[in-house]
Amino acid sequence: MDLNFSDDELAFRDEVRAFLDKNLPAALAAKVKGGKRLVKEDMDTWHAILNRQGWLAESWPVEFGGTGWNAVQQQIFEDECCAAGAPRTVPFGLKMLAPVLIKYGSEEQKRTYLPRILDGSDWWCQGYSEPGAGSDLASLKTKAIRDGDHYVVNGQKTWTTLGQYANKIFCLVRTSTEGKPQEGISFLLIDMETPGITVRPIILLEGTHEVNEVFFDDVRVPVANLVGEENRGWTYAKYLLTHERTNIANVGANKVSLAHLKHIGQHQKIRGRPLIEDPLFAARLAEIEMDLDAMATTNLRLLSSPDSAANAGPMSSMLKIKGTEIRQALNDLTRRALGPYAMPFVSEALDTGYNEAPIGPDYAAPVSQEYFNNRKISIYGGSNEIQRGIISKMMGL
Amino acid sequence: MDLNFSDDELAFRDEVRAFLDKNLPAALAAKVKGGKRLVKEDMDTWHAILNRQGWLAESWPVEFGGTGWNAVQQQIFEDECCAAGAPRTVPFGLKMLAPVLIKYGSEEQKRTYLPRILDGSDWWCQGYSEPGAGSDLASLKTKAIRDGDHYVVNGQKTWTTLGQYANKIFCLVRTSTEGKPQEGISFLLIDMETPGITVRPIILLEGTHEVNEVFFDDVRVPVANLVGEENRGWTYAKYLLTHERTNIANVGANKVSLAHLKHIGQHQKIRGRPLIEDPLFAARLAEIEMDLDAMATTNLRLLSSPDSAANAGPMSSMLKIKGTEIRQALNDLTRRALGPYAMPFVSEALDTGYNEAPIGPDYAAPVSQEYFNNRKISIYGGSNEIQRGIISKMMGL
Amino acid sequence: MDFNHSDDRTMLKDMVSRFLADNYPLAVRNRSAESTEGFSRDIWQQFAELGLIGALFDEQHGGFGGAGFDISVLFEALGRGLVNEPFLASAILGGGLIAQLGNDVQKDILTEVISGKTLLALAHGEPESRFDPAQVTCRASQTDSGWTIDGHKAVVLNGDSADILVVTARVSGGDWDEDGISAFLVPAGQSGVEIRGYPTIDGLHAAEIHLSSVEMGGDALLGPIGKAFPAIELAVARANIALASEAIGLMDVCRDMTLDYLQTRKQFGVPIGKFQALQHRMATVLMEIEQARSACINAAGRLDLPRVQREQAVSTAKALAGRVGRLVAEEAIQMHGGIAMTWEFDLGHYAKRLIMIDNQFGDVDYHLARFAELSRTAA
Amino acid sequence: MDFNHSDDRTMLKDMVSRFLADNYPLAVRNRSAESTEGFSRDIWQQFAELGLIGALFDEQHGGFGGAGFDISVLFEALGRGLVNEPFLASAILGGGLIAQLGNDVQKDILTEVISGKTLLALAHGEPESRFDPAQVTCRASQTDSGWTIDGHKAVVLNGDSADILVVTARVSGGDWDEDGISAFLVPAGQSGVEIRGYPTIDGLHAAEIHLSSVEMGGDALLGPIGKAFPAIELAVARANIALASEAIGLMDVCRDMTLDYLQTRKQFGVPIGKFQALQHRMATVLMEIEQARSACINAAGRLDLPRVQREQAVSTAKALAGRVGRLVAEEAIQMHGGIAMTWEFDLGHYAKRLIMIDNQFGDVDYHLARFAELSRTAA
Repeated sequence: MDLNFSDDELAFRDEVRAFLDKNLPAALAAKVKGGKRLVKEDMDTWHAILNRQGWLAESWPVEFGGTGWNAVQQQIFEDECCAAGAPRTVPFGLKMLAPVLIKYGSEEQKRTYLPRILDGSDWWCQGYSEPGAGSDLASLKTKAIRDGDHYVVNGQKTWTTLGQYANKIFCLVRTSTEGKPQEGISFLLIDMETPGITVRPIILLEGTHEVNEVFFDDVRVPVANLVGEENRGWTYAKYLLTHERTNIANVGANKVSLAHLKHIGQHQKIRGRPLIEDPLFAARLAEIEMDLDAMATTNLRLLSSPDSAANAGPMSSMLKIKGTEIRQALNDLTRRALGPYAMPFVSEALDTGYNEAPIGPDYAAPVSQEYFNNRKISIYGGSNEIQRGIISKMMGL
Repeated sequence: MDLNFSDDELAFRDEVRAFLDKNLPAALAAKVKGGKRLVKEDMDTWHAILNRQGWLAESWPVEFGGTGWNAVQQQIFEDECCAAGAPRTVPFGLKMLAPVLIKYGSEEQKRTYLPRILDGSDWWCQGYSEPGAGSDLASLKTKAIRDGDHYVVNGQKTWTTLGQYANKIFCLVRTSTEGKPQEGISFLLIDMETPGITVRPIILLEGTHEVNEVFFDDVRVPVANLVGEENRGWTYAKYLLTHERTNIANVGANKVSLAHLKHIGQHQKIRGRPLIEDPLFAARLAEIEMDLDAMATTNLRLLSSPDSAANAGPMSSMLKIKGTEIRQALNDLTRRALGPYAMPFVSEALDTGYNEAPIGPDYAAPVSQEYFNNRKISIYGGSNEIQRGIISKMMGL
Repeated sequence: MDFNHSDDRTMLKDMVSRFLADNYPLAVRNRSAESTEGFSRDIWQQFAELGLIGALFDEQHGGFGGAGFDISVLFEALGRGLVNEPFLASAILGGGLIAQLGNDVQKDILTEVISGKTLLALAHGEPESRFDPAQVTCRASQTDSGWTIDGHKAVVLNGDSADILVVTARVSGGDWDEDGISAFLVPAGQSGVEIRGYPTIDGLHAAEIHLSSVEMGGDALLGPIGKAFPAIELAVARANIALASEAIGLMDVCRDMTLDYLQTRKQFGVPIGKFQALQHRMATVLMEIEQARSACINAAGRLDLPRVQREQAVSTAKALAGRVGRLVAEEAIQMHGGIAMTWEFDLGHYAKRLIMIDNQFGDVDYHLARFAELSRTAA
Repeated sequence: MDFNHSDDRTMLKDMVSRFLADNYPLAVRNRSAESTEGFSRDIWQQFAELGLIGALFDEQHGGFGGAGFDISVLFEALGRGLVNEPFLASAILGGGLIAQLGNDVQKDILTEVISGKTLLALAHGEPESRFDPAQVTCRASQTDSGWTIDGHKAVVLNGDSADILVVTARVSGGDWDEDGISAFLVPAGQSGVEIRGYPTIDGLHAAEIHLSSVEMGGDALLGPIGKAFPAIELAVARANIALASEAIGLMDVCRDMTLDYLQTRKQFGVPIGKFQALQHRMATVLMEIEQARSACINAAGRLDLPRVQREQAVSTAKALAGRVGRLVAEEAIQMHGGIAMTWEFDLGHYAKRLIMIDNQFGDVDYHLARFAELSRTAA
């Protein structure tokens, strides 16, 4: 047992730091750290920088252009990126579709799509959820009916994050209604420019546009765009859900949030003394900090455990639940730290180019929005209730 | 809306206080307040005093020797008794069996048993739970088979509180195995001196003897001891569970516990200053005190609500859950208040006649035992899980 | 003891509920929240005509209510309707201070307030005062002709719509002294008053107000010099009863919407309300709301008791509103899932207001600490 | 980074587990808990022969371990076995102080400690010191021939079995000063030492110790005069790692027993583990135990880091042990229902020990406040 980074790991960390220091644009880091809204260009910029370095596809095998890093290295990279204020890479192509293609895609699909993910030619989004199929994904209704060399797709997807920027969508569609609901699902790759696709924005409760509805009306998709076998899409989707564990706990981002909250606690005052010295606030903060410190170890412990592959499902579930709980606790305590200044909400203040003085302290503007926006993290990607169900199955209940 | 006691209610309270002042033996009150173990004689003494005054059967109608008090009066009486350090009356005859007899018993049963409850001739205990029938009471297996003028009872009851003192037991027994499990249950009154009954003590985790197992081996019970109709016992048992709401929240006792905890908080020290001034302890205490203050009003509000009869089930459930949560929170914070002195446990120190100096502060001896003992209150009388189920049914879920 | 509302209050409640059901759909409310002032002047006038502003003042001041239970009954109904008109700013806070401290001439303003013609706001909080009602660094200095006021007032509720600001300022003492605080009537258009209004995340409006050498006559002062603190504390107490009651209304709506959703939304072939884990959590939600409601009743009923008892009850009501409000808002969103995250679905708007109530006039931790301090005072 | 234990520690763990499985049934443990000393001398001797006491000391002091992970591996296994022999009192606390402060002659005692022949106890806590390691009011005054010690030591773990007491006393400074505390070796039979032993609710033994003009020679002093505090703090840190690790072992047992019960106990015709409300709560139990385990690993691994990092990790481990321990104990009892409330059923004995760990060397709130204070020191 050794909690210290090895010399190799330390060297790797220094290399990452040096890279970030040199290549992460200061203006972009400032935006991220200031809680400003990122636009597509911001995300594209960082994507290209990482790609140039060969560090874009952390978790892919080297043969496909990935880094070949192990779990600890990936975690170091994510932590350092977060600490430096790098934007998170958009995961749909890199972390969600790619592992599925690498394991189940045809040679042709790998050759076609993986390079286009890396060079930014394709922006993928995810077509899983439907209005009637949220936690119960297997009940999805979007249909794909074979017609010669094409599938004809009809139906509706929802909660499609950043779909407004995407030119491609990977979808779970129903190709059969026989057997268990899981058994008739297929995994299709669809070009968003195909006629019959409509994207409609969904505005979130705090006013942001992150997610969309995607409507399919007689959309013709070449059969060559089927991943793996027909009616086996559920297997691929499940692989994807359990495969992606690195960073599911968001340790790096949570550490940054904690540091930011401490900064706020030092600047907010109670009777002239820093809020962080208030015993109740200090205890709430300590509680979260302790939990996060333990979480960082839980995360690495589970990721590097020899039986991690076997227990991938429940492990992801634990990391996801605890990671979201910590993040939401941080968001809540940050909201409380602001006192009355949590209320003002000038949406434009979160856009680049807003030049007026901030209302209240400069860190106040994004706080409440983030609190409300992050209620989503315990809902999406399999709600925390679904995750608890997975854990309890693993326990034999 | 008026939160103040009316003049009549104030006069009643004063009358209760005067009575307690004059009639509650000081030594007995000291025992109760000091957390000492009560023996049968203590309980008998107080029972007799209340009976002399005509205040023993708070919730019975006047015609049977009850007080005829309304809900607010009963609550005032309970609160004052708690505050004065009176022992709680043993509920099995007074509050559990009696309402069932009054509603469903034969004239003969009422005439025979109610006076004997009042004058202390009978000490009743309850024969509901069985080793295989806890939360799922309807699955009970103790059988009563008709044989002429008798039922022949075979089986086992458990968790029989204070059964070691009882000369009578009221039991739910299975008289039929047809239909739903609830449908074949009957309500029987059994003399503990009947041949074939064995009482075996169950020692609780902290070493006390409160509960017992009761074994029935070909016990012959006269058919006249059947309450109501054969196979309708489930109805009577449910009536009993939902009927008794006064004091289910234990507001009076919780107030006394809170006051005692404050007393401890004033005497325990952190760096020479009273623990009660420690901001974290003070906040935990405030949280409980606030909840209890709200609870006192929730209790009276629900008890005196005009639609209380209709909602008796879910209301009892709410009062029971919240009352036990508050009590357990008090027990836990009291345990924590003691610091290392929560550990010493000299069981004899809780008995009258123990003459050695206390270990640590004089209030320390019963604290941990009470914490552990009171884990039972969220389990018995329908676990808090069962109560949440009742509430969710009421909400239409 | 009697836990039924008087007939008058029951009528008031029913009237408001009916009016809101007929005239105040959420879409209209959300549109008015996005307007320049963040509420509807037209609706405000109708509220005034219905007597709702008058219900918050006693007869002596031209109203027909003003007691704790008047506040709680009205604000619970306003909460159910997610009303964003300036009852709190104009009637409870601004009006409350004038009613307590004003002389006869000053009190004449209240008639206009009750009729809805004049709007008030209380410019009391400051950038660093957080929830402390005694922290006033804004300064008022006596001049030959009256007063000069300087300072920065923060997050002044409806400060951008008020005709008259009730501004608190320190005339003596240190930054956190209760003694030495005065309140002044300052017309919003007075020279030296700079008002920057903005929307809040929960659909209200507030303002940062800078006062630079604002010259006021002697008649601007409310009450005896430097002695405004007790009146401020009482106005804040009434505001907290209003907010806690509003929270109850919001919680009831969130609970009902969630129960409805649990009964109709199906996943895995059954209504999600059949899942025991959700059932048990909803039982907790139900119970805790009843606890918060009881705390509100206690605070409203103890408003006229001696200070420590009053303030402990107020802190209890507000702390429970904060704790239970967060539980209810978060559980309601979580149990709804994605749909609750959208602007188009009503729940989120209720949830936002419910959470933000905790950031007004003291959050859970503030009131826990304050309650404990008051306990020690009492002991 | 490497999260696997070394082969030596894995062997140690397996050996202890096997020994306990074969020789330490709960019924035997409970009987020894009721004996005069509250543990078995015979078993203690066997533990010594297995090298378990030596595992808590480094080679320099005649052991073959003593690192953070040695403590955590051993105490986790002892927790699983609900062992009540005096590892903490004699090896970690008493032995730990001698190893840190003792001169060569004094350190000779450790050989006897490791062989199980001599028992130590740390007489440090006092009736009003609660969890504060610097609060020492017991006095030691220098005399011609050595020292005179007076005072009352409270809840001294295994103080009634020790051959030698390590007594802390103040030689200078105020009641809460870190400076001015010394530790002394006092034979239990020394004149003026009055020991009142008693059982604890969780099956251990402790003692109140009164020292009245206890005369000791100069060779009783451990280390430089008045400078014992850093050693005491480190001994307490090691004790807290031991306790937190013991708690992990206890939690694992409680969880496994509960899972087993949920799978076998039927109510309403199905195993109660099929009820979703219980499933979700068990998922929380499982997760939180993993968090507590991580905190223990962190504390064990950071034992040799600079003070603030070390102590923050220790406070984290102990706070999580306290918080999660309570969750696990209470949920395990609740999910078992009545059966868990009985003496005859094993669970309650584990639960009692698990809860009481929170009352030793700092409860959750103590460690939260301390962690926060250390954070400020570090900033």
